[in-house]
Amino acid sequence: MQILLDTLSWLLLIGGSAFAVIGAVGLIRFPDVYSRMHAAGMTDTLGAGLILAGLMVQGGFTLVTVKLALILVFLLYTSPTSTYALANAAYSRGLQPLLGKRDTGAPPPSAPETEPS
Amino acid sequence: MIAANLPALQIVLPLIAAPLCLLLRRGNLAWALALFVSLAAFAIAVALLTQVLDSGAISYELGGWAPPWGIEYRVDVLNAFVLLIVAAIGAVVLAYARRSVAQEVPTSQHSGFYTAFLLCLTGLLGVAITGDAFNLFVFLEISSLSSYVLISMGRDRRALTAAFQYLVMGTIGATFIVIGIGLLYMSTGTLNMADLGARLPAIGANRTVLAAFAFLTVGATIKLALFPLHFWLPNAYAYAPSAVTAFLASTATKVSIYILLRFFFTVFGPTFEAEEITLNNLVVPLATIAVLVCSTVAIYQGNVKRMLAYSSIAQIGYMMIGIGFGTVTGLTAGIAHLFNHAVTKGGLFLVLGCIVWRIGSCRLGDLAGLGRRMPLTMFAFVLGGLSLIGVPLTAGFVSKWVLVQAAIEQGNWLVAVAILAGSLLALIYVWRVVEVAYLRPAPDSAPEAAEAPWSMLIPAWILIGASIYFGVETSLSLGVAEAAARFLLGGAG
Amino acid sequence: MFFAAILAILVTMSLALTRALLGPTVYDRVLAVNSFGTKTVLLIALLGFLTDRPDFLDIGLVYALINFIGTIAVLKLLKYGNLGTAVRELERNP
Amino acid sequence: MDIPGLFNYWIVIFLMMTGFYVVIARGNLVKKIVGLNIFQTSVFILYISMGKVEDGTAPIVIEGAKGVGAVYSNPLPHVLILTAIVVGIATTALGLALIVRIKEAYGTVEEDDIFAQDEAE
Amino acid sequence: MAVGIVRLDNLLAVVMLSGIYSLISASLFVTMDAVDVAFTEASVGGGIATVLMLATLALTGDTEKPGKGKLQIVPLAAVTITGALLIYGTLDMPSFGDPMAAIHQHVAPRYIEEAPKTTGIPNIVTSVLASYRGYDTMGELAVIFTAGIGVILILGSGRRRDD
Amino acid sequence: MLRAISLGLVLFGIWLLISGIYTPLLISLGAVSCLAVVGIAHRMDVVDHEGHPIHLGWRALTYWMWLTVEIVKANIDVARRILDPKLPIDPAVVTVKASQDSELGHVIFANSITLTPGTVSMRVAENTILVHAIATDMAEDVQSGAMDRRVTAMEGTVQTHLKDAS
Amino acid sequence: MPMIQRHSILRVTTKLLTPFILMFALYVQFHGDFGPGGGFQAGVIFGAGFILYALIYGIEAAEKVAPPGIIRVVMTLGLLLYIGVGYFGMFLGGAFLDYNVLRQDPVQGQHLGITLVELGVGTTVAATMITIFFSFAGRMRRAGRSG
Amino acid sequence: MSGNSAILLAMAIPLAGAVLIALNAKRPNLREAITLGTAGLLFIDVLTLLPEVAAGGRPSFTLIEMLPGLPLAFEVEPLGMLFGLVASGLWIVNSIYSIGYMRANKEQNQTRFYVCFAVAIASTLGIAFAGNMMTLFVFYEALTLSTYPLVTHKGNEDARRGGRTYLGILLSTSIGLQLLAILWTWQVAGTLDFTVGGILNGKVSGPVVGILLLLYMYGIGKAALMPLHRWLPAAMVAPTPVSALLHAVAVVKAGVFTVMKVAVYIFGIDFLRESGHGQWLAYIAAATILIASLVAMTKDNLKARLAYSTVSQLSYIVLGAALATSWSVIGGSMHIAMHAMGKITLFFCAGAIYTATHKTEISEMTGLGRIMPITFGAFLIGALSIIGLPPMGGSWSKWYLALGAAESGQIVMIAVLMISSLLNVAYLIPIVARGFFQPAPGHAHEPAQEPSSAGAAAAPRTGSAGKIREAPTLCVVALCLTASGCILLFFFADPLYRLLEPIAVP
Repeated sequence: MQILLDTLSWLLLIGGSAFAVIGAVGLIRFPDVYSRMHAAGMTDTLGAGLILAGLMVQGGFTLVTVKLALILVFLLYTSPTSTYALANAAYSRGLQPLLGKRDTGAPPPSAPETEPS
Repeated sequence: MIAANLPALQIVLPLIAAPLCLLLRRGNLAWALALFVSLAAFAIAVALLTQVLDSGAISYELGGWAPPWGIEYRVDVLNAFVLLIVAAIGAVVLAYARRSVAQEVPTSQHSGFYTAFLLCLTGLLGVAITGDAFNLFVFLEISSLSSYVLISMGRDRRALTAAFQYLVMGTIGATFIVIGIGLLYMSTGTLNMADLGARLPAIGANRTVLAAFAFLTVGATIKLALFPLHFWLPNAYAYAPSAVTAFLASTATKVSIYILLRFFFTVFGPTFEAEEITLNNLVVPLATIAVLVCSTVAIYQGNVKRMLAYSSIAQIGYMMIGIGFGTVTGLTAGIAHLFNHAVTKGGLFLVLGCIVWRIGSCRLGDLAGLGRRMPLTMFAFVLGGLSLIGVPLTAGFVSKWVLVQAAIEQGNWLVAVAILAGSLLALIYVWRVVEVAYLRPAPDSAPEAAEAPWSMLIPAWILIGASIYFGVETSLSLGVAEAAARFLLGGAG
Repeated sequence: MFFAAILAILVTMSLALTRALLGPTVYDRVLAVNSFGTKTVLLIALLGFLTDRPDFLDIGLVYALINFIGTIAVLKLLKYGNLGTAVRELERNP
Repeated sequence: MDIPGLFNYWIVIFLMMTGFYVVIARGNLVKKIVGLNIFQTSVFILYISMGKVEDGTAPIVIEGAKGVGAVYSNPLPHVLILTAIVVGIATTALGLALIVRIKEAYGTVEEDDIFAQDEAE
Repeated sequence: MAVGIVRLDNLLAVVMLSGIYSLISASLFVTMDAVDVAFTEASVGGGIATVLMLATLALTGDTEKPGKGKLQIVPLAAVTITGALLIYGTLDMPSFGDPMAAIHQHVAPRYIEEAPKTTGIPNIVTSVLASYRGYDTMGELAVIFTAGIGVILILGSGRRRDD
Repeated sequence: MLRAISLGLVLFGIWLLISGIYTPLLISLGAVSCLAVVGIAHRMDVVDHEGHPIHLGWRALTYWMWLTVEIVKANIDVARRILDPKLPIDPAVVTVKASQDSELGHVIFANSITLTPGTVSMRVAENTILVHAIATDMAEDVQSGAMDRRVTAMEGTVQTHLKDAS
Repeated sequence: MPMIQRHSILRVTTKLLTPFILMFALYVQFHGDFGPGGGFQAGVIFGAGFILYALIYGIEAAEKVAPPGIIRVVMTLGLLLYIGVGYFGMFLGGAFLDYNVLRQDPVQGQHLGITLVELGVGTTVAATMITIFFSFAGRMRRAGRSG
Repeated sequence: MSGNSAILLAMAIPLAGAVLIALNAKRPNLREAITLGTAGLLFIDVLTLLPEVAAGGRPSFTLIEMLPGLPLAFEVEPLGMLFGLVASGLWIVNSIYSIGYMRANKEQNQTRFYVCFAVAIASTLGIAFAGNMMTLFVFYEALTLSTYPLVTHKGNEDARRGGRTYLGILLSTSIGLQLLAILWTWQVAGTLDFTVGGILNGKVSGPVVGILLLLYMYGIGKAALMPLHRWLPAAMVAPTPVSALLHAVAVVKAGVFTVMKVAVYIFGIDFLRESGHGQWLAYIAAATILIASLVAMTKDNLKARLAYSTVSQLSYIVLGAALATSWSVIGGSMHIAMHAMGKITLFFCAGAIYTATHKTEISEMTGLGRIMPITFGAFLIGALSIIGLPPMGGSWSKWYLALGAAESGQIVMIAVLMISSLLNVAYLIPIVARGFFQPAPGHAHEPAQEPSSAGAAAAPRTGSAGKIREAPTLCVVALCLTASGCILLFFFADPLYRLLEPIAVP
C-alpha cells in the first residue's frame, strides 16, 4: 500500500515538475506578454496542482493535507484573477498583442486611459 | 515595590505615557502628561544615580529571567549619569516645548508630536540603561525613528530631506551595529554585555571579533556624527523644530557616544589591542580634525542653528579625543564634556528657539540689534557662548581643562594645541553672533521683538544657568565623570 | 524524490527570474514575479516535506496570499496610477 | 580554515554590499530605500545562517516519539531577526512617507535635483 | 538579480525585484530552519513593503533619472572595503551549520532545553520572543508604533482634513 | 443573515481542520475569531452571494471536475507547443459571448477561461469576454460555447435581484 | 458596441477571499505558540487582508469599515496591553514583564502572559499597517484631487 | 574687618554696584552717585587690607573649589596690594572724570558703560588678589570680556573693528598660549598656587623653561609685548575714560602685573635669573621700549601716541621682571603705580581736550595751552613723570630699574633706559610746547574741523559755540588730582618700596 502511494506521489510530483519546467521554458520562449501568460498559467495550474497533489498523497489524511488543499484552492482562485488583472491592465494601457495570421476582428485596445504612471 | 523596580520604571513610564499621549487628543493635555512623565523620569534618574553612587551597580532582570538568558538592565555610574543627562534635558525641553511647538507645529499634530517626543526619550533612556546588546539596538531604533519623525516636522521643506538623509545614514549606522552585535554573538553565544565582556578575552582578537569591533565602531561613529561621517547632522539640526533640535543636540549624539564607550570599555575591555590602535591612531586624529574643521566651517555659516550644529560636531570631537586617549583623565574629560556640552548646547538651542519664536528666523543678519530688544535672551546666548568657547567659570572650561591635561599627560602637544585652537575658533563664531546682536542696529523693517515668553525663557535659563553652575561647582560633573572613567577602565580590565 | 521536484522548481524559478530581469515590458516582469511567487509556495511545501517538518505549510499559504495582494497592487498601480480609490469608482470616471 | 563552509557568508556579504552600494551611490530616494531593504535583509540572512545547526530542525518542539533526540537550530537569532525585520519595515515605512512629502515639496525624488534646489534658495 | 536592482531605471521593476529578493531570502530562511522568520519576511518583505513602495511610486512616478547607471568610485570603494572587512571577519567564523560553534553552546541550549517546560509552549522562538526576550519585543512594538505615529505625522492620517 | 451564519460555520470548519490543537481554550478562541471575522466581513459588506456563493452547492463540484479535465487537456496542448522547436503558436484575440445572468457567473466563466492554459480573458464586459488565445483553434474552442453553457448551467436559476449596476 | 468594462472578477475574488484571509490571520495569531507565526505575522496578514479590501473597494469603503480614528486608538491599545501586562507582573510582585506571577502556576502564567502579549503585538501591528496604508492612500487621494 | 571678608568684598562691592547701576538705569544722577559711592567704598575696603599686608600678613580666602586641587582662591601679597590700591584708588578719580566726560559728550548707553566699568574693576581686583594662577586666569578673562563692550562702546564700524582686534588678540593669546602654559605648569608642578621662590623652580630645566616663559609672556597679551601690542592702539576707539583707566591702568597693568606675578611666583626670580632665559626676554622688552617710542613719535593722534607710549612703558615693567634682580623687580613693580598715575593724567588731559574742543590730532592743538592752562599744566606734570624726571614719581621706578640693570651687569639696558627717556621727551614735550608756546590758528575753534574718525556718535558741542573753555569741572578736578598724585608719589615712594621689599628679598 505504502509503495503504491509512494509511486503515485512520485508520478504526480514528476508530472508537476515537468509541467512547471515546461511552463517556465514557455515563459522564456514565447514572444509577448499575452502568450507568456499562457505558459505561466500552465505552471500555475497543472504544475502546482500536480505537485501539491503528490504531496497530499504523501501527507496522508492529516492536517498537512488539508493545508495543502487549501493552498491549492487558494492558488486556483488567485492565479486566474491575477492573470486576468495583468492581461486587463496591459491591454487597457494599450499594449498590442502579437497576433497570428488570422485577424479575428477583435476591438483594438483602447488608448491609454490615464496619464502614464 | 517602586524602589525595586526603578530601572524598569525609568523606561516604561515614558513608554506607557507615549500611547496615552496619543489618546489625549488635546495637545495641551498631551503636553502636560509628557511633562509630568519626564519630570518623573528625571526624579527616577536622580534616585538611580544616588543609589548607584551609594551602593554600586544595580542589576534588574526583566521578566524575571536571569541574564544572560533574559534581558538585564544594568545601571552603573556611567549610564546612571547618562540617564540623568537625558532625563534632565528631556524634562527641561518639554517644559519649554509648549509655546515653541504651538508655533511651529500644526495644532492637529500636537499630541502626535509629544508622543513621538516621549518615544524618543524612551528610546534614548532605553539605550542608556540596558545591559543587553540587542536590546540596545532596539531602543536605538525607537529613538532614531522618532527623531526622524521629529526632525521632519520642521517648517522648512529642507527638514524633510534632512530627516531622510538622517534616516538613511542612521539606518546604515544601526545596521552596522547589528552586524557587529551579530558577529559578537556568533563568537561568544551571548548578548549580555557584561557576559560578552567576560567571554571575549578568552576568545582573543580573532578576525571575527575584529570585524565586529570595526562594525560597531563605524556604526556608532555614524550615529554620533564623528567628523567624516557627520554630514547628516547640520541639516537635521538646522531645520528641525527648535525644541527638537535642543533635545536631540544635547542627548542623541551623547547617547551614541555612550554606546561607543560601552562597547569599547565594557564589552571589548580597555586592553583590547585593536581598540587601542584604533583609538590612538584613528579616533584621536579624526576627532582633532573634526574640532578644527567643523569649528572653521561653523564660522562661515549664515544660519545660527547650522552654526551651532557644526559646533556640535566639533564638540563631539572634543569628547572623542578624550575617549580616544583611553586614560582616566581622558575619559573623565570626555564624559564630563558630554555632560557639560549637553547642558550648554541644549541651553543655546533653547535660547535660539526663543529667538526663532520671536523673530521667526535664525539667520545671522536677522539677529541685528537683538541685544537691545531681547536682552535676557541674548545675554543667555552670550553666557552659553562663553561656555562653548570654554571661558573659565563656565562648564565648557572645566572639561576642556581636563581634556588638555589629558593631552599633555600623553605628551600629545599637537592635540593640546588643537583643542585650544578649537576654542579660539569657537570664540570667532560665537562672537560673530554677539557682535551682530549687540553692535549692529536693528533694521527699521525688523519685526517688533520683545522677550520670549517666560515659559520658554525660564527653561533656557535653567540650562544656561546650569552651564555656569557646573563651571563653578564641578564636584558633580567631574566627580561622577571620574568615577565613571575609573569604573570603565578598572571595572572591565 | 522531493529533491528532484525541488530541483525542478528551482530551475523554474531561475527561468522566471530571467524573464523578470529581461523584461522587456513591465507586464512581463509582473508576470514573472507572480509566477515566481507561485513557485515559491511550491518550494516551501516541498521543503517542508524534505526536512520532515511539513507542519509549516502556513508559510506557503501566506506566500500565496501576499503574492496575490502584491500583484493586484502592482496592476492597479500600472493601470490607474492610484491605489487608494475603489476600482469601481475609477472605472466610472477614468 | 574551512573555505567552503564559509561560502554562504560570502554570498550574503556580496548581496549585502550590493544593497549598500545602492544606498550610497544611487540618487533616487526610492531606490535608496530599496537598497536599504536589501542591505538589511542580507544582514538577516547572515544572522539566520549563523543560527543554523547541521541536521538541525526548526526550533519548534516535536511532540511525541518522533521528537526524541531531535536537534534544533538556534532559536535566538530567529528571535532577534524577527525584531530586526519589524524595525526594517518601520524604517521603510517612514522613509517612504518622507519621500512622498519630499516629492510634494520639491517635485522630484532625485537627490541631486533636490540639492540643486536647496542651493538655489 | 541584485545587480539588476542596481542597473534598472524602472523603479517599478526594482520594487518588484526587491519583492522577489524578499521571497528568495524567505525561502532561504526556511531551509535554514527559521520558519518564523521566513513567515515574517514573506509577509513583510513581499507584501507590506512592496505595497507601500508601490504606493510611494504612485505618488512620485516610477522612473529614475536616466544616465546614472555607471558605477561611482567612492561608494564602490566604501562598499568594497566594508565587504572585504566582512569577508575578513568570516575567516575566523565557524563553518556553516557547525553544531560546536560558540553560538550554540552558551545561551541557546538552555532555551531549547528549558523554554518549552517553563512556558508550556512548543514553539521556542515564540517563547523566547515573548517571554525571555519579551522586553525586546515590547521595544519592537514600540518601534512599529513609532512608525505608525510617524507616518501619521508626516503624511496626515487617512481622513481628509479640510485645510 | 443565513449567509453570515454559514460563512461563520465554514470558517470555523476550516479553523478546526487546520488547527490541529483541540484544547478548549483554542477552540473557543477559534470560535471568537470566526465570529469576529464574520462581524468584520459583514461590515465590509462582502457577505453576499458573490462573496459567499454557497447557493451554487453541488453543481460547483461537478463543474470543477469537468474543468479539471479541460485544464489537463489544455495543459498538455500548450506544453506541446512550447516544446515543439517550431513553436507553433498563432495568437488571436477573440470576443466570447457570456450568457450568464449574474456577475458571479461572468466571473466564474472568465476565470475558467484563464485557468485553462492557452486562453486568457482580458476584459469582461456586459455580455462578452475578450479572450486572448495562444492559437486560433483554441480560441475557436472557447467560442464554441461549451464552457459558457456549463457555467450557465451551474449558475442555475436566474437571480434577477442580484444584477450589479456597474 | 462600446465595451463597458467590468471589474467583477477582482471584486468577486476579493469578496471571497477577504474573510478567509482575516480568519487565517487570527489563526496565525493564536497558533503562534505551536507553529510558526505569532502576533506580528498575524498582524501583518490581517493588515494585508484589509489592504486588499481597500485596494479593490477603495479607501472610503475601507475607512467606513475601520475609521482611522478608531484604528489609531486600537493601535495604542495593543501597545498598552503589552506594557500593561508588564506592569501587572510588576504589581503582583515580580519584575517588569514577569509572567510567572500572573497565575498560581508559573507555566500557566507564562502561557497566559505570552498569549496576551502576542495579542497586543498583533493588534498594534495590524492597526499600524492599516494606518500606514491609509495615510499613503489618503495622500494619494489628495494628490489626485489637486493634480 | 577681617582681611578675608575684605578680599571678598573687594570683588563684591563693584559687582553689587554694577547691579545697582543696572537697576537705576533710568535715574542718571542716582546711578552716578552709586558709581562714586561704590568706588569710595571699594577704596576704603582695599585700604583696610593694607596694614596687615604691610605688616607681612597674607590675608587669604578660598571661594570654591572649581576643579579638584584648583580652587578659586585669593591671597593678598604686596604686589597685589599695590595693584589693588592703584586700581581702586584711580577708579574714584576716573569715576569723577567719567561723569563729566560722558555727560558732556552725551554718550549713548551710559548705563552699560558704568556697569561694565564696575565689572571690569571687580575683575581687576580679582586679578590683583588672586591666590593662584588659575584664579588669576579666570579674572584675566573676565576682564577682557567685560572691557569688550567698553571698547566697542560707540558701536560703529570702527569700534567694531577695534573691538575685534582687541578681543581677538587678548583672548587668543590667553587661551592659546597662556592657558597652555598654565596647564603645563600644573602638569609639571602639580600646583598653581603663587609661592614665593617660584613653583617651577627645580621642576623644569633647559629649553622647557624658555618655551614656558615664551608661552607666558606672549600669553599675557595684555602686557603688550611686541609684536602682540596691536590691540592696545586698536582699543583707543573707546571713550577716553576707558582708555584712561583701563588702558593706562587696569587692563595693561593687569598684564604686566601678571608678568610680574609669573616671574616672581611661578618661576621665581632666582630661578629665572639662573636659567638665563630672562636674557632674551629682556632684549624683547628693550626692543619694544625703543620701537614703540619711535612709533609713538610718528603718531599725530594724541590717543594713539599715548597708546604707543603705554606699550613702551609697559615693557619697562617686563624688563624689570626679565632682569630678575631684586632692584629691577621692585623698580618694575613700582613702575606699575608710577606709570599708572602719570599715564592716567595724560589720558585725562587728552579727554579733556577732546571734550572741550573736539580735537584729537596733536597738530591741531597749537595754542590750546593758553585757553586750557590747567589741563596742559597737568599734562606737563604727567609727561615729566613718564619721562622720569624728579620730582615726579616716575623717576623712582626708573632709578630702581637702572639699578637692577646695573646689578645684573646689563649695561646695554641702562643705555636703553636712557635713550628711551630721551625719546619720551621727544614725543611728549612738543605737545605741551605746542599748546603753550605756539599761537592758536584762527580757525581753531571751528567745530567742522573735527576729524570724521573721531566720535561720529559724539554730539556736537552745545552752548557757546566757537568759544573754547576748559573742560567740564569734574574732568578738570580729576586730572588735577592725578597730577598731584604724580608729585606725591615722588615724596612717598619709601612706603611703596617697603611694601614691595618682601617680594624681591625672599
